[in-house]
Amino acid sequence: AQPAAPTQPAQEEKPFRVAVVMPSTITDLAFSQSFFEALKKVQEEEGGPSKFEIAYSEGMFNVPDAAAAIRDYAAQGYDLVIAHGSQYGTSLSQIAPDFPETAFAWGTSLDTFQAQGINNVYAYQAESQEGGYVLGTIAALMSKSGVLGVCGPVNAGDAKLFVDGFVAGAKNAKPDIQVNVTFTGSFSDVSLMASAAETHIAAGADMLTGSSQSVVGAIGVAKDRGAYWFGTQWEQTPVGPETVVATQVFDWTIVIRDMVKSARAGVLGGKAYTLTFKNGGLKLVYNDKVPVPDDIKAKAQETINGIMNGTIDPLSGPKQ
Amino acid sequence: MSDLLPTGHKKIEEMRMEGIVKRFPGVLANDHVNFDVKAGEIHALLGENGAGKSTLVRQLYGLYRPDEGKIFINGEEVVFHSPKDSIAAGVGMIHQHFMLVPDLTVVENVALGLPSSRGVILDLDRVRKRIELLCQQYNLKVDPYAYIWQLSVGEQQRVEILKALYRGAALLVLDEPTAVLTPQEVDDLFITLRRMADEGHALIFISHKLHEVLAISQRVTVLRDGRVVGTRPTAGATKTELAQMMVGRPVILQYEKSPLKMGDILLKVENLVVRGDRGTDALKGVSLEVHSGEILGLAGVSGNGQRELAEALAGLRPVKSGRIILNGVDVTHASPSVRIATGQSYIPEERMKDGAIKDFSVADNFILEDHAKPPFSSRTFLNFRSIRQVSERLVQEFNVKTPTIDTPIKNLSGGNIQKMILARELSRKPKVLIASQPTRGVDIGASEYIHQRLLEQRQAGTATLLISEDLDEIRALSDRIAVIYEGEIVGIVDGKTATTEELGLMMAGIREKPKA
Amino acid sequence: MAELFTLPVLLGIIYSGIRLATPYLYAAIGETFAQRSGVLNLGVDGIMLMGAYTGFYVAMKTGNLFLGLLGAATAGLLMGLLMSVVSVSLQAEQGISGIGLNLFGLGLSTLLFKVTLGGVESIRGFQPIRVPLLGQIPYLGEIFFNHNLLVYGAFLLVPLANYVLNNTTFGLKVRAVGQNPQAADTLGVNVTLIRYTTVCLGGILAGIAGASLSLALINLFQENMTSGMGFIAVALVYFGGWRPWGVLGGALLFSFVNALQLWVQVKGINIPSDIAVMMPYILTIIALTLSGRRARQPQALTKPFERGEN
Amino acid sequence: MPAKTEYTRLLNRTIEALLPLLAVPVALLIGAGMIYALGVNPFQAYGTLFQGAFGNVSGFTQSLVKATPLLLVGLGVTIAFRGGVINIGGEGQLIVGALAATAFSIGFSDLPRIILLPLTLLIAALSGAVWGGVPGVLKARLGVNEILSTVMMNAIALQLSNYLLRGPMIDPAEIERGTQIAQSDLLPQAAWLSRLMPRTLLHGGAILAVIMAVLVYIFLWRTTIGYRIRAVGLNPDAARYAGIPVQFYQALSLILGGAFAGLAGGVEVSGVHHRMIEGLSGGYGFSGIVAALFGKLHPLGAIPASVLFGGLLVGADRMQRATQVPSALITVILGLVVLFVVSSEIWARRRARRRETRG
Ligand SMILES: Nc1ncnc2c1ncn2[C@@H]1O[C@H](COP(=O)(O)OP(=O)(O)OP(=O)(O)O)[C@@H](O)[C@H]1O
Ligand SMILES: Nc1ncnc2c1ncn2[C@@H]1O[C@H](COP(=O)(O)OP(=O)(O)OP(=O)(O)O)[C@@H](O)[C@H]1O
Ligand SMILES: [Mg+2]
Ligand SMILES: [Mg+2]
Repeated sequence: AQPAAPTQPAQEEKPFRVAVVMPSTITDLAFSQSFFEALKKVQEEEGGPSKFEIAYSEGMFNVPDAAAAIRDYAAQGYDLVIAHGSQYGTSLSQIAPDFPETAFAWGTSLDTFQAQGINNVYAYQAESQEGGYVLGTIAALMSKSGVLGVCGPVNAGDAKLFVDGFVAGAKNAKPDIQVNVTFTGSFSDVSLMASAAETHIAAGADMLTGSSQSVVGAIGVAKDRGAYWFGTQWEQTPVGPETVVATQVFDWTIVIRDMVKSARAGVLGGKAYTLTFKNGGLKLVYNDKVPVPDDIKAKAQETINGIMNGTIDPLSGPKQ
Repeated sequence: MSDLLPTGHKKIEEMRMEGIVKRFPGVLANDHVNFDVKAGEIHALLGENGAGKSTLVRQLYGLYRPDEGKIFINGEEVVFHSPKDSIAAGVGMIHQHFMLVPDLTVVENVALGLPSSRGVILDLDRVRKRIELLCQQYNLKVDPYAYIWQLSVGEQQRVEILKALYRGAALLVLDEPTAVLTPQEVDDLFITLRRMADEGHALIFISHKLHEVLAISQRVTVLRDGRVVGTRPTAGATKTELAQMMVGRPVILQYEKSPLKMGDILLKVENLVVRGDRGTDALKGVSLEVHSGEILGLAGVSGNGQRELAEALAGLRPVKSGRIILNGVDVTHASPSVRIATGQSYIPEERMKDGAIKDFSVADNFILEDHAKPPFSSRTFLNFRSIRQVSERLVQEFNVKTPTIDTPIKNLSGGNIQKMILARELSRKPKVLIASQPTRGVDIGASEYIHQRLLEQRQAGTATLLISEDLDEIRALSDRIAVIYEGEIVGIVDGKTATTEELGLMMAGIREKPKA
Repeated sequence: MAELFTLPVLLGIIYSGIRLATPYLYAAIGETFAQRSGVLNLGVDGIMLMGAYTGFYVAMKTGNLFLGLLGAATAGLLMGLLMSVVSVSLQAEQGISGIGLNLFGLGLSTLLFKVTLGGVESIRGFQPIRVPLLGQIPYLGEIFFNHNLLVYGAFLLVPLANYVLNNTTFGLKVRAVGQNPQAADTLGVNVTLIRYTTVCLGGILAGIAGASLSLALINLFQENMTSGMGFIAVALVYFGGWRPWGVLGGALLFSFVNALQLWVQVKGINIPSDIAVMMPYILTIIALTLSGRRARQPQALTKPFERGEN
Repeated sequence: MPAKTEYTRLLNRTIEALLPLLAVPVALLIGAGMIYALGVNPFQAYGTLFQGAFGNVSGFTQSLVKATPLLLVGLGVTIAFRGGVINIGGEGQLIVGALAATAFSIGFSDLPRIILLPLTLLIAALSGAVWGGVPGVLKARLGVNEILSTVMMNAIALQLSNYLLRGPMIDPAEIERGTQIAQSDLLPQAAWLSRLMPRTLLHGGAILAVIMAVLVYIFLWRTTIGYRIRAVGLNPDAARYAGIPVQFYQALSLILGGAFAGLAGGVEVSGVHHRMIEGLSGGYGFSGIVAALFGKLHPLGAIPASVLFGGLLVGADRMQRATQVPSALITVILGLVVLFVVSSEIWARRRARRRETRG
């Protein structure tokens, strides 16, 4: 390993070096992939690997290993070390003070540890409930059976926000809609997620959604059984080209761009970012292959607008 | 005379082993052994534990490859890579330890490994028919559909013989076939063996019991330390002479017994009812009393409840009803440790299974029961100094042949393991000793030694229950002899006056004649 | 609670229970053969993953599901062969070699997935086939006779395995080798060959179990998509007392309870989802305590065989 | 003279213990082929592996940090194996131990350090013992196979942890902030194990683990209870005959096995994370089995074995970071290492047998 690079004011010819540690893989069609793709996009903008270097460690579901990786990247003089998983927070709060010259980032959370006197950590989070609310609206309007199924991984964090938003959106669009919610207790149990989807379909659901990398199992089932799917985090269309109706896609580029800019300017942390429809971090992407009636699309856009101008609270509904 | 056996297979006119050398790490198990057997002949093989008998015949069965030497069958050299080859050449073997699968039926055990008439699908009915035919031809009795675990030892052995006959064994090796049999079963076996010989089979018979060798064989070869001491016709040979050839020194075959000094009743069994493995009552109300200074022999055909009695006494098998009073204490439902603490010692029938831990050293095995007592420990911590001291002393005192006391006992011979167990049990100065088949499979020298020690213990006032299927042993040692049959005591007779005939009748279930 | 005891829910539970039991059945029946011959193969999960990946990849590239199945079986066979070499020939501690095999299978399937496919894609897997006549029976037809080929295969495997174990020469050898390999050896049975065969057969079936996920139940491959199903399959063998019918009972019980807990959640019954997810495991333990000492395990299970030892 | 035989015995044993480790390079060689196929220079890759594991202070301390729970779990596995039971439940026992340690120390945060810290670790061990005790008692009383029940107990512990960390035990700050991250509050400082070296995670648990290994050695080979556990493990029939209550000692070995895994969980929260988090175990329950085996199921052998195995894990992660090969490759190589090491045991065993028969 190289010795920690003495941090001079950023020199032009030196590449900016980013390292990211992720719990799942960069091909998970969800949480990790969304972030990695954004990094690559920024890399392109910055002029390729020679100008903007990316290192990553994927599949770090073991927190101590992730902590080691974070520490290691910092020691190797990476300019920005990103801990892309809420479970890494504690480790990060212990590592960051040891490397005051390095910028760190923690997702998804809004805590930059400034309260603990730490100034070199950014935090970022997606307001998943926003897209959840919109997708819930669309699903409720499209549903013929009047039953929706939500395949949750664990009832916490990003998944919880999304699920709560989805339920709220559906209920507001159609008060008599029935939304069944299940959790598998795991982010990675593809098979159990598939069974959950089966159960939802057997219980009458014709529109399904869910979060985490394990939903691919559910999409496979939905596709097989002719149900529709609403995705979140990353485009899941390849798994169900005629099944996925629409997806809330996370676009982290705005966050990454600003962190890079800020780090270059010597502000190594203390900022908390969110992805919202308003700042363009959240995008609603339709799948062309699945026709969505125009009136529903219009209603969706209206909902997005409402969320953006604050008249709709994605966790409860329109404000009076 | 035809060259076919009644089974329809070809005879082996002559089998010859020439210059067989087999080395194991550090041991020359067979040292240029020459050995032969002819059709219609029973050739006995004698020798102490570890003399190399099993090793020799295992090479004949393809289990080991000889380092040097050749094997000829009908004058042609044969090379056996595995039992498959030797079975194909007409060799069969009854192993020292039975090679049966307990959870399979007799038919399945026989059919195992044979091609089926129906291709890949078993045809057990056909196998059963042939088994029944063989049973008739060779005077064997066995239920083809019984599971092996349901069978007595004698029946299991018949299955072993059936297996060999079924495969057309023209030459049958029997490695200590009688070690586990009762006199009646031995008689039955001998009838079968003689019939086989008459019909043209060649037989190799290994035993530690000289009278058996004298009774059954035409020739006898004695091995010592892997070498042939001599081969001679059985006719004209005597026990004393053979024993001396084996051991290399004169051996006592009759014991001097001190006069009986019978004391208090130390072990009292009242109306004991115990369930056996097969779910039925193996003991149906057994009552016995053993006095201090007395050896009570328990004779019987194997499988009549001896094992269950021994296990119930040791606390290894629950008692359904009745009582066991040990040294005045009711231990009917007590754990083994309570009985041990009350002064009972037990020499188990299956020494490797119950009596010893084969991966433990000799020293560790010595403290199996008393490790939590002084001097071996201060209850919590083991005291290695005294463990070593006591072990060294016992090894010396009981003549256990072992390189060191740290040697794992799996490297000891059966006789020496038995001596180790004896040393452990007797050194505890037991009030009551249950000795179950104490010399089974043990050679003459070691048997003699064990018998002497049991008599010394009697002298010292121990109440001994000697459970044995070896009538000679029972008669030589016991003061009184109880005979067990189907879980009941048929009678108790005086050890000095009992005759083999009388005991034999009782063992067959015929009650003693009411004495005048 | 009452909402659970309606006809549609019960039918739904049975239907998904049957589907869910499929991968467990293949894997556990295969493992039954291995264990009956005395080999504990704890690496089933890793083999399933290799089967799932290979089956998916082949089916995807060739467009032929049956070739995919064949590929899965082949991958399983190779993994079984590796396990045989390690645990039969080299006499390695079986529990540990199983853990090694799991790591190997997990890693290799993920690596190959990354290198060859890159990302998750799905295919059209085996479709349900309604059995003529039987499939028309009201209710029953739907839940029992409207499944894909691999589901039928798994259930037909049970009586077949039972027959092979109990009525063929091979089955007899397997049982003997698992109980007393020395005895089998002295009768000329090739203990090593039998164990290789059963472990490889177990591997093939575990491979197919994996394919039943990637080609029939879920129709895609994702890394570690079995998430420990192989361990449950091994557990089911113990549960079933080393008998195919018992394994079937165990697999159905586990799957039904799993289906039930999902229904509990779907029906919004107020139990924390984490506790609901626990249910199948707790129930399996309870069922085990009730069935306790019923069956005796193969005497030679986990014990390597070497000639001349007794 | 006895000194000399003692010495040669030790030498022989050491050789036999090290023999299987020769298999590691063979496994790495195959891994090298794969690394090469992925377009990375294997020499450089392995260079970083060893450098990363043992080549500098930060790497080496990380290896030790990793070795600590491996050693503790491995000790539990060793005791269980010696008692003739197989404990695959380390994962669940560790989680439960960590949960209990967290709940206890937060609940009794007023206690002084000298009482709180030891008590926290003791509670961890006790609750691990309970988690191991359930399969133990089920085996002893009802003959339930422990491989099976420990696997089930792992799944239950995981869900229990999910439930507690999202509900009753969640850090109140997480609710306040609305982030809802599944983790507990911080342990009171008095319940933290001291850090041994600044800027590293090396903590007092490492020393504790080594002390435990020595204690387990003494326990197994010098005490009467240890003797019984070994007797029961080697031959339950003979042990029963000798008056040792076999089922009690089988249950006890699982209970003790659970206690050590539970302690590992306590040490992880108290030494590394200072709170209970999701994914705390990350497979230590299984890796601990491998470490125990590397150590030849001997408590003292487990010390170097876990350092080595821990180093391998740390170094392999480093190598992944340095070369950016997919992490799955690391899993493949680890799998191969385990397979090769267990396979090569046979040579050591044969050598030992040859030596023993020679007397
Ligand atoms: N598999 C083996 N490995 C190493 N040494 C062996 C092996 N089998 C036998 N031996 C050695 O060979 C010698 C002969 O043993 P063998 O079993 O032939 O004796 P035996 O005459 O059959 O004794 P017994 O009367 O006790 O049955 C013994 O000293 C033993 O140590
Ligand atoms: N695998 C082996 N390794 C080393 N020595 C062995 C082995 N197998 C047998 N022996 C040795 O061979 C000799 C005879 O073994 P055998 O199995 O014939 O037992 P035995 O002494 O006849 O006892 P028993 O007949 O009561 O079982 C013993 O000295 C034993 O130590
Ligand atoms: Mg012998
Ligand atoms: Mg013998």
